[in-house]
Amino acid sequence: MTDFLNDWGLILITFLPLAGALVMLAVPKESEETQKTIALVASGAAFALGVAFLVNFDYDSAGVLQYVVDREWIPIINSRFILGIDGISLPLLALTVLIVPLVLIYSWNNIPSPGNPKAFLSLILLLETGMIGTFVAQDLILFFVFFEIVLLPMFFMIGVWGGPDRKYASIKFFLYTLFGSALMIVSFLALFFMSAEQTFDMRILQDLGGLDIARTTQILIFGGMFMGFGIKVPIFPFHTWLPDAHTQAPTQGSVILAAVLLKLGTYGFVRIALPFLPEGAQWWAPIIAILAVIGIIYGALACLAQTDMKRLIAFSSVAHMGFVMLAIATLTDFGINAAVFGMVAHGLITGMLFFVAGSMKDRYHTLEISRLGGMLVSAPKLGWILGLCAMASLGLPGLAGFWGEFPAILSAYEPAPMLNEALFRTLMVIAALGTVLAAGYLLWMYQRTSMGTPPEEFADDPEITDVNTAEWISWTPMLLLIVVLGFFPSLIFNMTNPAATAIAAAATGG
Amino acid sequence: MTAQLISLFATETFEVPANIAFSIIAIFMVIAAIRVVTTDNVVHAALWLMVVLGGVGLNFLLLQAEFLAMTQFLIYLGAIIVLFLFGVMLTRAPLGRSDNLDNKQRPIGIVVGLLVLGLVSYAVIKTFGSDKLDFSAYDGSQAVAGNNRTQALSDAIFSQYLIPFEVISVLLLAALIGAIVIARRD
Amino acid sequence: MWFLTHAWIIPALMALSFLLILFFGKLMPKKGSEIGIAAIGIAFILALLTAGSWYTHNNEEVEGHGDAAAMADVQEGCSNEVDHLAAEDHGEETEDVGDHEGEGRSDDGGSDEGTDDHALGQSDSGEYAQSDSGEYAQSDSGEYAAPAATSTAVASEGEEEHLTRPVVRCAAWAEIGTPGSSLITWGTMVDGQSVLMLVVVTLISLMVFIYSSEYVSGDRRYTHYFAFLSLFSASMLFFVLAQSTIQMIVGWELVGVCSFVLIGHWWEEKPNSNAALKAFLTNRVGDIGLLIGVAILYFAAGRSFSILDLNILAANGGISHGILLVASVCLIFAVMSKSGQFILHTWLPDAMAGPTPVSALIHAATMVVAGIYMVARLYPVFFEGLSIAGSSVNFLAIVGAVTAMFGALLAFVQKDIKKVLAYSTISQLGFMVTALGVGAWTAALFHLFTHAMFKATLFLGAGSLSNAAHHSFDMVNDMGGMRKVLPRTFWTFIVATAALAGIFPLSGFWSKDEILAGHGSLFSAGGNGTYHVMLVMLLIGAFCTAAYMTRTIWYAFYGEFRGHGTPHESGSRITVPLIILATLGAVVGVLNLPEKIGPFTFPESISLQFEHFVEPVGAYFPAISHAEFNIPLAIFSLALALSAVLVTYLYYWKGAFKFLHGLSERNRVAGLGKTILVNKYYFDWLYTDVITGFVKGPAARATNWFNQHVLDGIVDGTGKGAVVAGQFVYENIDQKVVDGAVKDTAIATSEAGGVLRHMQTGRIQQYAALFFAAAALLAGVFVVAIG
Amino acid sequence: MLLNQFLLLAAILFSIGVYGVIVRKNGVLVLMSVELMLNAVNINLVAFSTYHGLGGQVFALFVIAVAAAEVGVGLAIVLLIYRNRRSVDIDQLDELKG
Repeated sequence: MTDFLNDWGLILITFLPLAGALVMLAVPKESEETQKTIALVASGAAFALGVAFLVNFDYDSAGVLQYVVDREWIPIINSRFILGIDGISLPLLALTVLIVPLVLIYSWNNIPSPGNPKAFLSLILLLETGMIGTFVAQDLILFFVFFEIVLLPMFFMIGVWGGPDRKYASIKFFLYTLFGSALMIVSFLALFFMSAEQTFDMRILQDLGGLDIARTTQILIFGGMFMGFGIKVPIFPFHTWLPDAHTQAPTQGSVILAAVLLKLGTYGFVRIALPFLPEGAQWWAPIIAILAVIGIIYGALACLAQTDMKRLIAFSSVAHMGFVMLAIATLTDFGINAAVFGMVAHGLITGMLFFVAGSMKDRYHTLEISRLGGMLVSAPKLGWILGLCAMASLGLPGLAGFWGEFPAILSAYEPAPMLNEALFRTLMVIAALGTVLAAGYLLWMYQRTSMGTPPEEFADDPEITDVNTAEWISWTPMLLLIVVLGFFPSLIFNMTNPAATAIAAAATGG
Repeated sequence: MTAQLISLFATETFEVPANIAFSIIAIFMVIAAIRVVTTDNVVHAALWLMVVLGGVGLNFLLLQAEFLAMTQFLIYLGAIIVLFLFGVMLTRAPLGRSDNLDNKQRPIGIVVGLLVLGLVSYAVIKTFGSDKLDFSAYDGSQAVAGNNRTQALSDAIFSQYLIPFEVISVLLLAALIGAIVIARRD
Repeated sequence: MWFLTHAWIIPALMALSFLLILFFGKLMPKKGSEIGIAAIGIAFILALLTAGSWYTHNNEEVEGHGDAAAMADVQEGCSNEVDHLAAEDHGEETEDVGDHEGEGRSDDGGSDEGTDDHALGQSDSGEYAQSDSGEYAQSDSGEYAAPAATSTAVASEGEEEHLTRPVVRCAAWAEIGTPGSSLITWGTMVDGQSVLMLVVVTLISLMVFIYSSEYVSGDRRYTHYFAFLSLFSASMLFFVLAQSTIQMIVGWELVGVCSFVLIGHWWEEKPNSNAALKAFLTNRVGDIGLLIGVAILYFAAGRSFSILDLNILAANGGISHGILLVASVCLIFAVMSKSGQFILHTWLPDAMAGPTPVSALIHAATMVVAGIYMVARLYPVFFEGLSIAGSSVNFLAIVGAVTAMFGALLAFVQKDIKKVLAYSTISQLGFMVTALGVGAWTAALFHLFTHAMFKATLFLGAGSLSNAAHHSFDMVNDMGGMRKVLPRTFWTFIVATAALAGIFPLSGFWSKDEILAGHGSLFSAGGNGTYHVMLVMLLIGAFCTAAYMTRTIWYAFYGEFRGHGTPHESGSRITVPLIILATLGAVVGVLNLPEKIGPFTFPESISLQFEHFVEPVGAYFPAISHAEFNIPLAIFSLALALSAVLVTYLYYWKGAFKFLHGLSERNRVAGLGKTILVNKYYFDWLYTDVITGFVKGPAARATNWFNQHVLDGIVDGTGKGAVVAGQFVYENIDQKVVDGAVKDTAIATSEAGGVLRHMQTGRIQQYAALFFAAAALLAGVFVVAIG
Repeated sequence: MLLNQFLLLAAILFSIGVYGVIVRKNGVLVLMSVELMLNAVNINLVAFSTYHGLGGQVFALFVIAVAAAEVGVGLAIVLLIYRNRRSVDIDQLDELKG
């Protein structure tokens, strides 16, 4: 088993979904059941492999890459086909292979208009390959390729299966992120040419740690990456694509977008920007931290002004990713641990919130908060699930959100030695204020949608039913994880800690 | 005969006559080429083209590529020109003079043509300056092919360049079928 | 001992009960309430057994001496400081006693155990470097030596001081950073304080569970109600057993969310859900203080969340005074919100929108004392940070005293019986906070203990009243004359009221008096400072307490019945808990009888049992000075309470005096003759019109107005302002400026495309021309560049 | 003989070919201009082959073959255009206009 995983595991888990998508192309469009089964089997197999990785992973040496695959790829630019996972990649990989099958189960009876499951499901599988690939790639060019693969399916998912404003939203999403990618690839090339080794191998680059790159150059290169990753995160003020994309995307798209796609940006910071360019990171860290905290407060204030539930949840992502970025900007082991935990927690929680919002949209045909109400009466279980997710999202201890938020705040009290302590402590206090606002908007939303009595237009609506089987199957694992991670955070911290310590050491060593 | 010819070409004494021959051929070719693109008679254009192609063949001879020269004469002068003439006939092109063979882009064409010419000339002159022709590369092949360049060429085609050759064959076949399919009257 | 090391079973049991009720409750014959009652019953028995085994443990003779021996029951890895102590102790055993100069000469011979304390006190950095990591020795070895010296000094005073031996068990929760640098643990820290809370929480919970099974029967969310009651108990127990501050945060917020759910139990009505939101959000504001305070302490203690670490370091000067001050002020903000202290108390009266048993359990007896408990738990931080000893004013004491006084004033103007009790709770919590603020640690916890009993009785009694009065809590309009129809409720209410007012010899008297005595040397010796201002404020508070409770009794139980229908006594599941709690509220005062009252001395076996049981002695607790029982003060406060009752009694019951006044007007001689008698009624007039009138009129109304308009207004205004600001930011900055920039870029691109599309003519030859020209130009650039 | 004289001749032929391609309207004439360009290339290939061995000649041969194919297909297309439109004027073919 270990040998098999060593040799083939990562290649299989990356390309199984793609293979599934190809098989689906060969099956005629009409046999929808077969299509769905193939998609589920492919992503299920990836999930099984993910579980095998979780079981076989050597947690004691989570700081070093494991299951490394290293093949020749594009020799002319010295780019190799390198895959590998460590403690930072593994939780995100696991999150991805978990979310996608759940989304597929949710889609079983729930293909958004205008239908065509064949195209829809194969796009999701293509997306999965892109996401997994990004998390396991250990070569910059390979990373970039996977990073960009993700864009296309998401563009089509929003543009074809989205809401009324889908064209605007999808184009905005595509252009905005592509703009960032352009700067990012320039930075990658600069890194290639500037470093002594002339390599894209991330292992070597991490070992080098920007040793041979001048400080000003590092700052410039980091700036390019900051745009590329920062837009994806998104950091204030580059977030405006997010609410539109989320609001217009179909439920499945929103869930994947919130759960995994946003993490590509933060993952990039942790995996690439920080350790490769320590001095650049140190120069940029205060700026990132300030923007992150602005994002926290700003996102929360914006949430308070929203009238559409999905848009509110989207803005809350801005605030939550602000906590993650603040933690990253401290450049400490504590902060990076918190950031990775925050990514996983945010993926689960906001993913769930979007699931629930999607299901509400199916039932109420609107997400206008002022029109909703009394969901605890008409669909009590859905209402309780929304309540649990809202509580988790506002960082309630005992649920997963807390372990992303509190350590993030904590880490800002004592940032890396070369950073300005007073600044970060001020930011810590402001960020803590953000938790109050978070409670405010989430509970405000919850009170207006779920408490009270149902408004007249929905009072006897037969379409408003409680949670159905497919929803239960796809939601239960996420809900369980939200609770379990809340009480056993070491499940994640055990994986991330050695790797995060190594990255923090690299980011502050230069 | 061939051996004599080669030895003749190989000598330094051949330089001057060869240069004179080249000059004459070149002048003819340029004039003919200009006529190809300026004449207002389609059939004449085809005939001027024959002159150019022939000149190219002669140039090949000057460059000691006799097999290519023969090929040039046979295929271009023989086959392709005939094909063109057939094309002219089949499209009922006016056999005499006609006024509207050119469009309104003549100034642009002249500018672009001169631009390309100037650029290439500049690059070529700057790069190769007054490099003499040097047939030593041929000599390397001669050792294998017993002083026979045609044989060497065929050896090269069927050994080192076999795969491109096969691909070209397939291309020709495809072109053949394609031409039939396109031109066939259903 | 088994119970002390396995205390985690108690919260786990309640959590299990929560899950069982949640998933299977609806299938059970009694809709899940039986699971809850059974679970809390077992938990209560376990808590009692734990208390018993703590009593034994606490009285055991200890092998060995000093702090290291006292900490022998602390599991390794739960506290860095204790581990250091143990290592130190162990190291000493193999070290020559005389070798204190750090020469490093080691002797494998016998150790002299008798000098361990001494050695600990005098150990210098050289020795530390030997037994500990270098970092530790560098940071605080010098300061560290001081505290141990304190305990040595105590021990050497002659009588052998009995050190408290907390039982700590923990498990790793998460590890962050390089191995060993920061371990986040969760576990149980069992000592007198947590055992006390275990008993209080399980006892009140048990009573409330039983009471609720009748009180909310027929409710449509009966099952959910019991599920969340169970979850609340679990969270509260989790909180009180907390071994690390981060575990405290978890428990703290979990009880908050249970409070949210239960206040909003009838969320169909908007006011209820508003109240729930207000409670949660106000608490969230205070939580900022908690989060920041914990963060500061975490780093100050060298990356440790362990409560023992924090306490040992704070008590021994291992953390600088400035940091402790900042941390304690932050934490006091958390106390303000959770324990309803001025200025964050406004949520508590509103929280009465929840079911009455919930108010009794959460908003009177247990959750709201979490703040008190937290301060008591981390007492060295506050004691050192606020310099409680030897001063006459500090932030904690001011907050408590102001709350105690103004909270009590507010209770006068309430018509709703539950709101009276709510303000009363605020005021009493203020007493506890003040007690902690002036250094009367045991008094605070003792008052917490007694208050839980009688205040729960009062709330449950109010519930019983409203059961009779058609679910109304309006005592002015819907009650009256209830003493005849609800005798059991009436008598328990009277007893609890007397206890609350501090009437001798009920429990409230003892606990309140201990607090008052703790304020320092106004009448006698003892105490930690001279907190005279606070003492006066508390006395005013105590006076008002007695008065408003008497008023409440008048409205609820006397006069004519003003409601409609026929009121009836509640069933036994309501009255039995009432009787049990009232009895306890009456008698638990004897648990902490003073050593001597004037000439009379209580035997040691019955005096100060509570203090001995609860208050820690040792390195993890500051050396506080205990006040003695203060006879003049006790008599004064008792007189004050009785006079308050009297004044109120005269005002309400004796309104008939007015016709006598009229009589004297008709008869001038009689009137003149009565003048001297009337003098007696000058007091009456003074009390009734001036003092009581002023207190219950303008002062209370002004306070109420201030409360409702200014304080509440700020909260509301902040919320509204945030929405307006959000709207403004969203509309003007986000949509126009930030998003506008993006849109303009797109428009510019589109315009450029509109211009460029004319180039696409479809004519191949133009393309060819363009292509060649462009290629030539580009190649030209290339050539020139290379050339 | 200089290398450059061949290269310059080729350059002149090529430029003339470019001119023809841009200016000529008749499809057949455009194809002829293309032939001019191809032959210019051939001269280059052969001239350079004196330096680098026979590869240049081989490719010149291939170019001849490809040119034959191209002319065949090209004329067929022109024929088809003629059949559909009764004209071989290329500048009337602007269906690709955007």
